[in-house]
Amino acid sequence: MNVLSKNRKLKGVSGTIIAIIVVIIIIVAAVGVYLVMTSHHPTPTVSTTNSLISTTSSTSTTTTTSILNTSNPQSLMQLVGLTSAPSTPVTITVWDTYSSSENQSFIQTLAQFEQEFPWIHVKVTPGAQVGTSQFETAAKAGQAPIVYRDSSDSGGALFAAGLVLNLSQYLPPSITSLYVPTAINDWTLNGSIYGLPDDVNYIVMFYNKHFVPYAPNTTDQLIQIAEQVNKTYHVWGIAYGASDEYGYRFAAWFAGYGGQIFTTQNGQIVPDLNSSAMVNALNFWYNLTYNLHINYLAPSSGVEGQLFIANQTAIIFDGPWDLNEYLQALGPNLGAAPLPVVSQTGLRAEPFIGSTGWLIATPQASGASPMQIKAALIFILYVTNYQSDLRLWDVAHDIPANMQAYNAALTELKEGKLQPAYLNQIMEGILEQAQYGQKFPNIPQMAYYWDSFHEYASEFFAQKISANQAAQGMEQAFVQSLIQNGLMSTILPPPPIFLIPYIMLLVPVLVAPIVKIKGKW
Amino acid sequence: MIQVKKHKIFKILRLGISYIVLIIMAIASIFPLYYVFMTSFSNAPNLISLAISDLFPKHLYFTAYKELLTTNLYGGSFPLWLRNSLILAGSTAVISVLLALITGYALSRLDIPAKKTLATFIYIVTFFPYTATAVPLYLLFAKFHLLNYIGLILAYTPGTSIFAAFIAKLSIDSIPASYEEIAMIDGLSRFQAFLRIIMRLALPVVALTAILGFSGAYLDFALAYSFLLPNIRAWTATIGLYYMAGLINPASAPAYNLFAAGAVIMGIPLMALFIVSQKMMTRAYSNLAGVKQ
Amino acid sequence: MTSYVKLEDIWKTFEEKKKKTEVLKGLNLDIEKGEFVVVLGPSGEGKTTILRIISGLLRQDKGHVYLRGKIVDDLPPKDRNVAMVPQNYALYPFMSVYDNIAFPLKVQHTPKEEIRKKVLEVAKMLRIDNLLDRKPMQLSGGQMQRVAIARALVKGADIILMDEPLSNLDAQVRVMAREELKELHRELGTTIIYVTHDQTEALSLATKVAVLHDGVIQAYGDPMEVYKRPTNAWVGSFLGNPPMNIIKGVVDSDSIIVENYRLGIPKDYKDLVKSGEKVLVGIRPEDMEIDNNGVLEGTVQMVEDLGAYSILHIKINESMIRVLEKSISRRERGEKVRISVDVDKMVLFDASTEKNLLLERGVKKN
Amino acid sequence: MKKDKVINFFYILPIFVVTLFLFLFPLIYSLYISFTNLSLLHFFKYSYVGLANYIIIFKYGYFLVLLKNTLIWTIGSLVTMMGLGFALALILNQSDLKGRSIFYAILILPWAFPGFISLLIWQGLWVDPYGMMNRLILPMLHLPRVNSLTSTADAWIELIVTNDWLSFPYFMTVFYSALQSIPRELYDIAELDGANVFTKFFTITLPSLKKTIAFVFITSFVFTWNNFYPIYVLTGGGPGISTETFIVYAYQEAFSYSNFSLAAAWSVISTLFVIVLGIIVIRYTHILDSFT
Repeated sequence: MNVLSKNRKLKGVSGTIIAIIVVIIIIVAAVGVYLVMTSHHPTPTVSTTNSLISTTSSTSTTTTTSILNTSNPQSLMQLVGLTSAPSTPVTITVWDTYSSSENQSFIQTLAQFEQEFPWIHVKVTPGAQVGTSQFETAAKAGQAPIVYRDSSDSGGALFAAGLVLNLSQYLPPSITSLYVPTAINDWTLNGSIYGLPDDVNYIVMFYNKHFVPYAPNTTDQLIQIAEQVNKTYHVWGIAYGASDEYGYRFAAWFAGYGGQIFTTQNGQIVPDLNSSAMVNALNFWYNLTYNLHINYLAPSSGVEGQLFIANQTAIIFDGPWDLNEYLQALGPNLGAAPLPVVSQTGLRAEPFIGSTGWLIATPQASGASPMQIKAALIFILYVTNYQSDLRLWDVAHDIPANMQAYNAALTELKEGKLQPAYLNQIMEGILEQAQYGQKFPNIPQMAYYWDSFHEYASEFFAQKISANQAAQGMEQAFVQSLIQNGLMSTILPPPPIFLIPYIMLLVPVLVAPIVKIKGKW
Repeated sequence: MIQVKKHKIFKILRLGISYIVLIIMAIASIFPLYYVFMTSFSNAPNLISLAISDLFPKHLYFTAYKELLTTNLYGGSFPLWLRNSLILAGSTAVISVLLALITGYALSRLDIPAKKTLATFIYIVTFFPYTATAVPLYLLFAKFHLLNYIGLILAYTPGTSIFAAFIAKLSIDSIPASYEEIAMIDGLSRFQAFLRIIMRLALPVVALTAILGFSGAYLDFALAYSFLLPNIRAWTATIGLYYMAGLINPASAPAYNLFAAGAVIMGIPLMALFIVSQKMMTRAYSNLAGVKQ
Repeated sequence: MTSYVKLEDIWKTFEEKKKKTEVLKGLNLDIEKGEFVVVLGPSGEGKTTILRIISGLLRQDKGHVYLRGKIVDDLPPKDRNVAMVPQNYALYPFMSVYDNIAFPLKVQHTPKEEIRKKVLEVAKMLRIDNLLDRKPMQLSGGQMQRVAIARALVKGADIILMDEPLSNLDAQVRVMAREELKELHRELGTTIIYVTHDQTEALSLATKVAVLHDGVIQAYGDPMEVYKRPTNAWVGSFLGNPPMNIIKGVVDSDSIIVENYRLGIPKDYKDLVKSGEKVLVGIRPEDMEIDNNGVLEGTVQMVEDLGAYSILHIKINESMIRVLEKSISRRERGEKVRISVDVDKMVLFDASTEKNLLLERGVKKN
Repeated sequence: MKKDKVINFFYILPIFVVTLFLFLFPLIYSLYISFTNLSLLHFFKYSYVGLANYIIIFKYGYFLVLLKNTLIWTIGSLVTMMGLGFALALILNQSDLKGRSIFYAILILPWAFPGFISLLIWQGLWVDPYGMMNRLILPMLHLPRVNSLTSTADAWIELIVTNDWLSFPYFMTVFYSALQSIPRELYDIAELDGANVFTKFFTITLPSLKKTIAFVFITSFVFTWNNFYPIYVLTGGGPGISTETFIVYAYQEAFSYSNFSLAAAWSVISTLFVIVLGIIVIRYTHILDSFT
């Protein structure tokens, strides 16, 4: 019997070796085929599909004259260098990343647009996602949409990668006057504009008036109120999951302690997280959580919202996008106010003032023709003009980025026009926060801030490392990611030296199967 | 007498423990799903799992189900997407079965040069993770204009059918060759004999592959989203559900009650398929033990 | 008569994990229409392979297959219009008996009522018309065997291949099935090629028997003819139970010296052998008798009482022979007996080629 | 004779073509781009950079930490899942057990219900102190509370228990039907010789299932090794990166950093490990010999 099995084992060995050789041959052959296949650039293919159903149109409000009138079709066409509507209709593909409530307003804007520009046919794809790789992979295959709505920071990365059109080459510099400075500033990188904003978003402090008599203005007041709430109502003063954070909300406190995410060292943008500001900010929240027990370290912002709705916590930090849910739960008890001043430094906690807006993909990514680019320009100018932005504010309470719409909204609040009445005061608190905010950095380096912060902040709040170690670790991880992704130049050590220990590790793993065959396992 | 008594006690003990374990595991299986049902019957969009009071709700709301089944977004609606999902999953199941059984038949019956190397190669290649196949697959299918249902089915089938092919091989091994030979003599070609006789005799494996193929395609979100996004009427139930529940764009608080209601509706056909094929499927696996010692 | 089924110089080797086993080594077989040919041989010598080659399930390495006078090497099984009854009957468990029998006709899209008529006719003939709606699992071995045969007959194919169909039936059922088969063949007149390792089946059923050994047909002809005049020593010892005794002998003028006893030369071989020549002498146990003035003398080693007859194992000097006794034998172990031999029924084989001297040197008798 | 070989090859052709296009092409594509600098910055024009990505992995990457985590995750959940499934299969396989099909229908629920909602529910259940696990169940069993935000061990418990819940029905089904096909006579004879439950288990049940266990082990090992979804949803890599595995890291690298080449490098290394471990198990149990 053993003769048979020995020979079978030998055969077995040769079987696997043949298998490996066969696999390698196939890989080599296929790589050759692949290189041939992709030697020429992916040819862009224009996809034409049927039109979207058009819905009812609505009344258009009166237009006020300004240097650039983006509400009247004729002036819009002139802006993009068209004297009259072209004879043949033009189709543009649009990826719409509005939420279902924001879409109610977008449908009306779209209907009006198609009335005023019958020659532009808009193919809308709802349900697209903000700031993900979906747009990138589509671009790689040359099938990106011509118009895409994205957040300013991820738009910045796309622009730096050459996937997004530089609008400054197509529109006059005076275009910036149409928009709220912080918003258009968000969409500017090294002096060129790559997108037009349609709203501004940032976090504010929501509080439950039942527990909190007045909005705390400084962190000391915040602590005092939170302790008070704890004692009397036995609910959490604050619910802020600092450890689940990726640094979007924490950046406000970091700024409050005088920190800044980036600085320039001999002409190169470098991270600047390892500062006393970061250490103090981390310790501030550590103190509130572990020593004073007035902050609940929530595992996710969703849980914070649930506790706030269930009157289990007095204060949370969230954006206006969850406003409806809190209105429905708390009603008049809901209060909103800007983040407090950090008592230690006297500086205000400044949240990121981000913005979402419309950008146009480069012809290489979307295969768009020059005429389609012109139509796209008209489209994005139109959907970010006064009427559209104001409609977005009225329907979905998005904070307007269009200057005229922003002022109109402010006057509405002053005159207490919003229904129900207490909503006006809440909105005022929210809009007030717009003055105390920091620009949402839109340089490509920003993409690598989030995970670096999260890794070390979560370890710090798990009480595994000190604040100093966390700050240092964060910056080091940030620098490493930048180097890995070629955004920070440094000389890599010569490869062979430090590779040896790892190769030693790999050798036993690879040798094991052969050893096994020789001796009895 | 003592001997019999000891044996009896041991039997009672064994059965007792068995029932306790089964009951505990049964409760553990139902407990989380009970929450899904409770969330689907609430009108507030949050995910019920925190407050004990929600465990026994005072009032059941059908708002989530109503909204899910009635809203119409740009021509797309949940019933339409559910139908798309059933068609996609059904055809994926059929093609996975065909691919798995044909391969299993070839591995079991036909003598093919370097069969062992081929089988090892096919098996080992599936070790490659999804994270690495997602982008290349998208680019490949985009190049061949396959970003549609056909492409999706092609992308879903190999995973299931390669695993199922090996089980099919074992099951066909245990079927005597004379069954198909007789059919061939009676006037069927080898392929017809495979279709009408072997597929019928290897029904347990067919059932198993069908389930794996169906649920794989039915529940997928990532691949379907990247392929079907541009055409809202072609969406599958999972994409539609993620979009309606606001999970695609976290710009607004997600409507978890909608999400739970969608999951419940999607669960019904899946449960039905499981129960229908569960008996057949259990026999399929029995052939696994038939592997030659 | 032109040959109805012809196998011409068939070679077939099987390769199992790099081990080559040659099964058929240039086999030839020529079967006339309507014959009941039984291919007989020890198991594992390629009997089933022959059937699979005729049916087209297996392709021969070399040589040709002719059916009804035409070459069919390239025809797939479905176009050869043959029927087969496999050893394990292969009835589809998920179909009723009726559907099983009707399957070949359904496959050829014969109209429904014609199928019904044919199935009922065949079922009546094989007396299984009362089992038509049962499932194969509910049938006994004998019933399953008859359903398998019914399925083979319903197509009306005039060549039927049978692979040891009676082997897994118990004794009495097997005897009855054998008689039914013989009756069926007489009734239908189809050409049947029947494969078995059981000699009684071969001798009772066959109109022609083909003894297969070592990849070649050793003997082919009327069963009794082959039984009486085996082509060689192997065929002689293989056919017949208890087997023929083969003993070395030397020709001496008009007699043969066997174990230094003198036996007469059978008259058929009188002028074929030369004095002093070494030969192999084949004597069938039933051609010898215990009788006091018998020529041979030996001691009884063992007695097998089988009811109808008994077999005596007798040692004569160095060699052992078996002798048949009609009734229950009264001999005991160790008893000395004398044996008489019906010399003319003996068969002489060439010592080296083991071929029957009669066929090799004598005039061919047909 | 040759013609048959060609026809036979047509039977194996479909699976071969499918594997070539849908597994081999991505494998080669990833292998190829792991030697380039394809990322968001070098999107359309990317160049060959040799072993740079691999150097980065070994020099800067958390290679050893991720390897340790992946092994904990794979072996941790695999052993418990298969153990639980096997035990339940044994219990259900007892001939004198009543109500077997009802229990079976209930126990198969976690596998038969859409998984994406179950994970969200489990995320809620594990919230400390409000989730049901920490408020109701763990105190009831006198077990310490589990908080995946503050301790890695807790994070692993949370992940493995949830993964067990999702997958134990699959293993229960596999082993249940494998047990069914062991011929009853073996047990009857053993009983005659007076074998008690344990000897019957070790002498009959285990040996006849050895091959099944090996086949299921390899397939599930690879599936769990590549299964990043539960970790990604529940702990997002846990406190720091203490519960992050190769594939979770590669997923973040590819889909949040858009550094496709580095992600490809990580995937290639991870697959290398899996293939080596896979071949070792295949060699040891000769599982594939009986397959061909």
